[in-house]
Amino acid sequence: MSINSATSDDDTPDGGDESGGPDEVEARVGLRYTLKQVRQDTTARIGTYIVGFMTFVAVFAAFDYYVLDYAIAEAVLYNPETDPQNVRRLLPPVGMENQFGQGVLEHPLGTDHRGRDLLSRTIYGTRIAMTVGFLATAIGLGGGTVIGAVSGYYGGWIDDVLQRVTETIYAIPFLVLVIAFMTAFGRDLTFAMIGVGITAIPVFNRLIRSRVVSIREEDYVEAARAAGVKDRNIIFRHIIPNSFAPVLVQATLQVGVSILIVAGLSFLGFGAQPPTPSWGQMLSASRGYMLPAPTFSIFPGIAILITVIGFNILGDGLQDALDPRINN
Amino acid sequence: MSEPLLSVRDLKTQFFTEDGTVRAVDGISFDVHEGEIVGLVGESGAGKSVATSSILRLVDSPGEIVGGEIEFKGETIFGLEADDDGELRPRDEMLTENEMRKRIRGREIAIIFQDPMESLNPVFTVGGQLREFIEINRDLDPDEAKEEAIDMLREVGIPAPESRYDEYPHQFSGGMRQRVLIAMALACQPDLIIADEPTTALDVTVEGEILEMVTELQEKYDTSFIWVTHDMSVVAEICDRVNVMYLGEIIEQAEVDDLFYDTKHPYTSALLDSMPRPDRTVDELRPIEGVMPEAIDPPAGCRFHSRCPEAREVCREVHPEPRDLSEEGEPRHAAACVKHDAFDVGYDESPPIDTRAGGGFSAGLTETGGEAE
Amino acid sequence: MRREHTQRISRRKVLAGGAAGASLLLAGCTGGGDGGDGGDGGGGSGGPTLYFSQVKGPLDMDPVVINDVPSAQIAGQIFDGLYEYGDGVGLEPKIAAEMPTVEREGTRYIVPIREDAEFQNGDPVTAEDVIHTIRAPVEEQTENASEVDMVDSAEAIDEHTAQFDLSYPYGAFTIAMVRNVVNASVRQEDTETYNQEPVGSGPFQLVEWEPEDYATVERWDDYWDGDNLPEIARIEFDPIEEQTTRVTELETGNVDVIETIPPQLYETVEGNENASITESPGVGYFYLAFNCANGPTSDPLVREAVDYCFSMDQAIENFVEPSGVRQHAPYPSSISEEWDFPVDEWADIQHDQDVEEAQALFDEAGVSMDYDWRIIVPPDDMREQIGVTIGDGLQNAGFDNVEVQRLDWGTFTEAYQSDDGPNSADEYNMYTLGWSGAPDPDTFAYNLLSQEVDGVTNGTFHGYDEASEKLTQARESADREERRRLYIEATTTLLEGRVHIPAYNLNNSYGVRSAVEGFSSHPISSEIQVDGSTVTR
Amino acid sequence: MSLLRYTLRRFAQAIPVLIGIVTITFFLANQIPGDPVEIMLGPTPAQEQVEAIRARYGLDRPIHVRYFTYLSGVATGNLGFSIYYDRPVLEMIMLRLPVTLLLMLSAFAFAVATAIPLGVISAKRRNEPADHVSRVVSLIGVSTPSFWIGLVLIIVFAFYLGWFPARGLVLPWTDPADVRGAATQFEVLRQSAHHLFLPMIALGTLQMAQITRIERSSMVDSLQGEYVKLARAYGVPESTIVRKHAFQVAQLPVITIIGLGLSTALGGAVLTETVFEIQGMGRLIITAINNQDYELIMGTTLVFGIVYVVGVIVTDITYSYLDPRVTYGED
Repeated sequence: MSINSATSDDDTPDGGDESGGPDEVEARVGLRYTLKQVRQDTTARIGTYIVGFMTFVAVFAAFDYYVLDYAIAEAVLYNPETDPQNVRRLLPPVGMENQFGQGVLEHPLGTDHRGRDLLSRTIYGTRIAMTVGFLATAIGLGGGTVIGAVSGYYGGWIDDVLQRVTETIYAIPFLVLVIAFMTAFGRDLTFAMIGVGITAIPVFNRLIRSRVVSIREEDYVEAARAAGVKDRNIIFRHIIPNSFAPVLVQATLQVGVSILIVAGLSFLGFGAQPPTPSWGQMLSASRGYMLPAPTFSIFPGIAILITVIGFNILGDGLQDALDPRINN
Repeated sequence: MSEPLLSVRDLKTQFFTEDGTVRAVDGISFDVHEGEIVGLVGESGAGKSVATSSILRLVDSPGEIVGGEIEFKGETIFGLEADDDGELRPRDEMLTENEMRKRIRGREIAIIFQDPMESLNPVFTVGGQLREFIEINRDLDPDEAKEEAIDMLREVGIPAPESRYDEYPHQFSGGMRQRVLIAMALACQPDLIIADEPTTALDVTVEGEILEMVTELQEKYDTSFIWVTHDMSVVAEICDRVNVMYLGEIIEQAEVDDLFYDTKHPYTSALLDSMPRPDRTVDELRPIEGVMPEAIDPPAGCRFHSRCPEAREVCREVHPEPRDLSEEGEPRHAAACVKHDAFDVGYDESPPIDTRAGGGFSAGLTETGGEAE
Repeated sequence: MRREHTQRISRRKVLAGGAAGASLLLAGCTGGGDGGDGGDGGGGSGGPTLYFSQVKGPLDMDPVVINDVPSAQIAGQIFDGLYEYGDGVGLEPKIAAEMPTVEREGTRYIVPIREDAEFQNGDPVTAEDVIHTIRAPVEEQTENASEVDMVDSAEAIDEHTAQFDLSYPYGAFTIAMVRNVVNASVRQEDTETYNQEPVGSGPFQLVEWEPEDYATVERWDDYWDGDNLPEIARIEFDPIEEQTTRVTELETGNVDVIETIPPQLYETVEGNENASITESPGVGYFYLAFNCANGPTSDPLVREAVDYCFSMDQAIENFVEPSGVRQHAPYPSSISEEWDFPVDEWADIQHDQDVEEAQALFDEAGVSMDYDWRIIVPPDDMREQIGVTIGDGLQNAGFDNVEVQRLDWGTFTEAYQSDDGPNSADEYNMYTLGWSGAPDPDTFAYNLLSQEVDGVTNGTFHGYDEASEKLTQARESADREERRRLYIEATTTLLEGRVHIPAYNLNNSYGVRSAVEGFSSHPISSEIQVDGSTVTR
Repeated sequence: MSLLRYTLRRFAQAIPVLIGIVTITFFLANQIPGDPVEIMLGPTPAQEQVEAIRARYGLDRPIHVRYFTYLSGVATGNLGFSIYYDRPVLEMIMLRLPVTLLLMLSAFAFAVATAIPLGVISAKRRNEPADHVSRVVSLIGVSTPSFWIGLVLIIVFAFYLGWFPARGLVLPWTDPADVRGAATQFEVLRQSAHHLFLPMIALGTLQMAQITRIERSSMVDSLQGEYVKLARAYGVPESTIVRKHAFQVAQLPVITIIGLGLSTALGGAVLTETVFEIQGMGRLIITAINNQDYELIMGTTLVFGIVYVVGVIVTDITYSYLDPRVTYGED
């Protein structure tokens, strides 16, 4: 089943690959070219800053978690997983007041229902969001690339079979699919990640396949084939690098989408388990406290918002930068 | 000679982009008289289409007409004057945007675009689109407009126009669509039709048919045409007078026969050499060397010097304006090349430049690149 | 034996979060002492409507299969019980004419039945109906079977006398007879329809309902017990799962009564001038249980170390009060007081937080600091918080890998539902859970701590054979003094062995609009007694 | 080929996908740990009862036999029996599906109604303040988790301002007698809209943002189209150009994105129903999963798939209706 029989080939969000001959494609595949374009594009730059900042926070949190066992967190902030010594539950952000007390400077964003510092939990939530976002995208990208490339390159029954399977996966609303998948295999974060990754496979598959189909007929691929270059080499040395730009754009956007889905899953109780500080789970826990301590529900949401905005802006910027059609 | 229908004087249209100002049309002047077909010739990017858009004041942002005058039947389509502070502002008699829309566009000056495949709206019927334009520009009610539309479709040679009236553009071939566009232009009964490379996208036989049809209809309706093209053979076939454009400027202006048989500008010669001509046999066609420089930063001196086989050092320095080089009593034949004595800037003494080496512009656009490394 | 439990052992694990420690006390609700000669007939229309917000929607209407509080709350309006609770936990006959006569050393119960009782379809309530009510759960193997499976045989002595012979003298059998009486002939004709369109003998008739959603009942003006006809003409039950929403709906006056006020919202409700809180300590028990069969917690030293890791007192104060109270015994204080259990002694068994002591004990027991602890908790905020507190304690004691997993009821109970105990310690080291029983120690001790219910309702799989044996003896004895001794001995052993660490008991709390008069909470969570209530708008 | 035949053909083409969905859900459900019989009967059932149940549900037969049994059941409209609800799966789904469809439809209606003007204005005033506002709004819209929007809406509009109910849904076709405070069908409708408002926004915002983005870029493209230039050159008023000439062409990608958005929105419905306590398909599948009600899990997943597939077909047909270039021929 195609999404639209009339437009099935260009309904990917970018689709900015029709313009320009192969020489332009060549010019637009390189990392250096990308970086240069990104530097020149304001939105892409802002996106890069946000994503870079979030990545930095995530790396910091991961380092502190894996290597130092929250040593930095405990020295500078509060351990995001355990209670601080003095439990002050549901404090509002500094400067505000609620029935549980007055916000204090040590907890700039206030505390949660266990008296844990919301700032440090939000910061450490970045680690999970980013990890999950990147890995899920990597799974989708890897799976989609292989399936799309093989499918597009060989065509025929291989193409038919693979495309029917991915279409079927695509036909089940992905949150439902991931929930069913996690029920079957496991409800922790790892399976959330794998599940979200699997739902992203059709997206990349479609992208890669349509490019492979168009590039397959290009002279230089024909030439390579005539020269006896192996199919696998043609696919991985020639075709896939030529799809760099749209895939990069899609992957960037997909990271944001994955973060959103995983947050939703955690909110429903599929994913990170307490006391792990994940944004979705924090929001889920905050539901019972919306009345006395509404700010508890606000900050994790804002963190998600900013991170995903970062990836979306970067994706948009990359698309503008790498797609000459839109340039004025 | 009678008062021209359209008079363009020193028209300048520029595009203000992030990379700088693109001087797409840089001071061109020409006239169109009643009943004549005036050619506007040049390579892609010479500014022909911008010039025609300027005439209708339809230059898209970030483009803007920055100077010059356009007069049509005594009305000022465009004209600036300096106010007390020396700032340029539109003259009072310049038509407002609303007047342009209501009185000029379609009604007085119609246009036929280059790409028949894209110019028709894919989601409306051909007849509907034609009828809408007729309704707007001829104040007919829908039924009359429809009748007129069907007549016009028949006129431009579309078989069974009654049934094809309700078909969609994608059901028409390219040539048929171009006929529809021509029908649109003619149906509005304008005094001037601007045909912007209307046959470029068509194959040669269709092109021939269309040109023939246009010639006939032009005689029948006595409409004036500005015929924009890069194809000298088309020019030879239908034009009365020709303006050759290069990089935003008109570099030669002559009656069609004069242009072909008494070519005065090396660029025109190069254009002629690059196309097959029924009147001459040449051993081989010679494409013009190099590509046209970008209008954003045109070369100093003569803009063609970087590709001109006859270029000399002086061409780098002197920027020639077109001058009438015709003999007394003959029709005007202007060219902007310093090799003519009329310019008298020391061309003959000046040492030649090697344009092949100095061309310096990548020719890669048309080549097939290899894979990325 | 009655099996009223918070954690649902079988297919419907519907326990709502928060305070409503679910119970299966399927008692009717009328017959309360005071008030309410109420209605003067007139087709259910004469009188006010009460809007009642449950924490979860009902699933069934057939008392034989009902196994969740919301359903029981509604069924209680439609049906009359054989015996019912009064204002407190004392029992009163309803369909029964008087309390049962016990013969043959506590193994034969003879129940006289009122002659004027009538079902809503006009059928008289007979001994056959009563016997079917008691026997059907076992005959049909419903989840409630174990509550009445001590009945060996039943006989209708006459139209209005039922006789039950038990396999052993079961001390709490009268409580087991707190069951809503079903119409045997109608029900047996089509049991599935009966669950949708029940025929009861209670003061209200079911008008319409959707599973897990709303239910509307209307007063049956021809109620056979006309003296106790409620003034309220109609009750609309609507589930609101989200605590905050429930409280907001009360504040805005969209509902008259809400069930279960969570601790953090007490102040909000109390601060509302149009509403107040009514609450009673429930007949419940919430606890931390250890996997005594596998993993490090099979060692009593480790269990004691865990006890040292955290402060249960602190946790209860933070996360349970004022919705509930600290409880040191596996019995609610009402039972402890009635039976004069040595609660203070039991309280002393538990340790205060002492991380160093904990570390020393872990060390002695040889638990690796890399051990992956796994604490499973049900989908309920309070119990999750207790679990997380223990997790924090373990982390403070130096363990890095502690996972607290909030599971849904199905997954949760499955973790220990197998005949030979948890397959390994991977399933869980500890879990937090609750139990809501009936006013007899057996309903707690046997169900939670006997080895006979290993893998059914007891997930500890402890090895205290003697203590377990004593619980069985106590269950099968009619001698109250002996039972008391057995319970004290067994409980002390098991608490010292830290099979459980008792945690808290909840109040059954209701937020009530001031427009509602005469509504009060009941210790049994499925009891909603409206016969003395009215609404003035 | 007529539109009808085209429609039929599209449905026929969807059959393999539906079989695929059944297959995937069947094997996923079979993968779920735990013994359904045990869940049904409790941990210590009598042996004969276990066997009876196994036989009744066919669990004693090998997996491929069960698969084909289930498949043929689905083909005849038998989705099995929900253990948790004690009712046929289909009955539960029929009870809940209208709720979810109503929610989805209103969310899309909201999304389209706000996104199209926003996108058009944005494209028309490209790089002007209105465009920036609309782009920022849509950027935030695509970046915000729908359930969080729901929570924030509840906190602000239900708890603090008290303007809208925080939960539940009233179906507009409910009998007024069953709706509190409604005497006429119109009042039921009003209550329905009142209840629907917040969830509609929570669920619709993402779609709104996505459609706005597409609408904008599509309109920008369309406004640069040759046919727009042509219309301008023939003196067609600018407002007509925007409303008619450019607009109609620009809607084609929008329809595609609506089709694609269905999948996100169906997932979002699960979250929205959770946040607003709406008893729809989303809650049903979560309940089914939490209670390991296998046939209900399979049934709801399948119906989610069907809704999506039907939605896509409807958008395809709409597309082909609006775009005369799409022929109904084979391929």
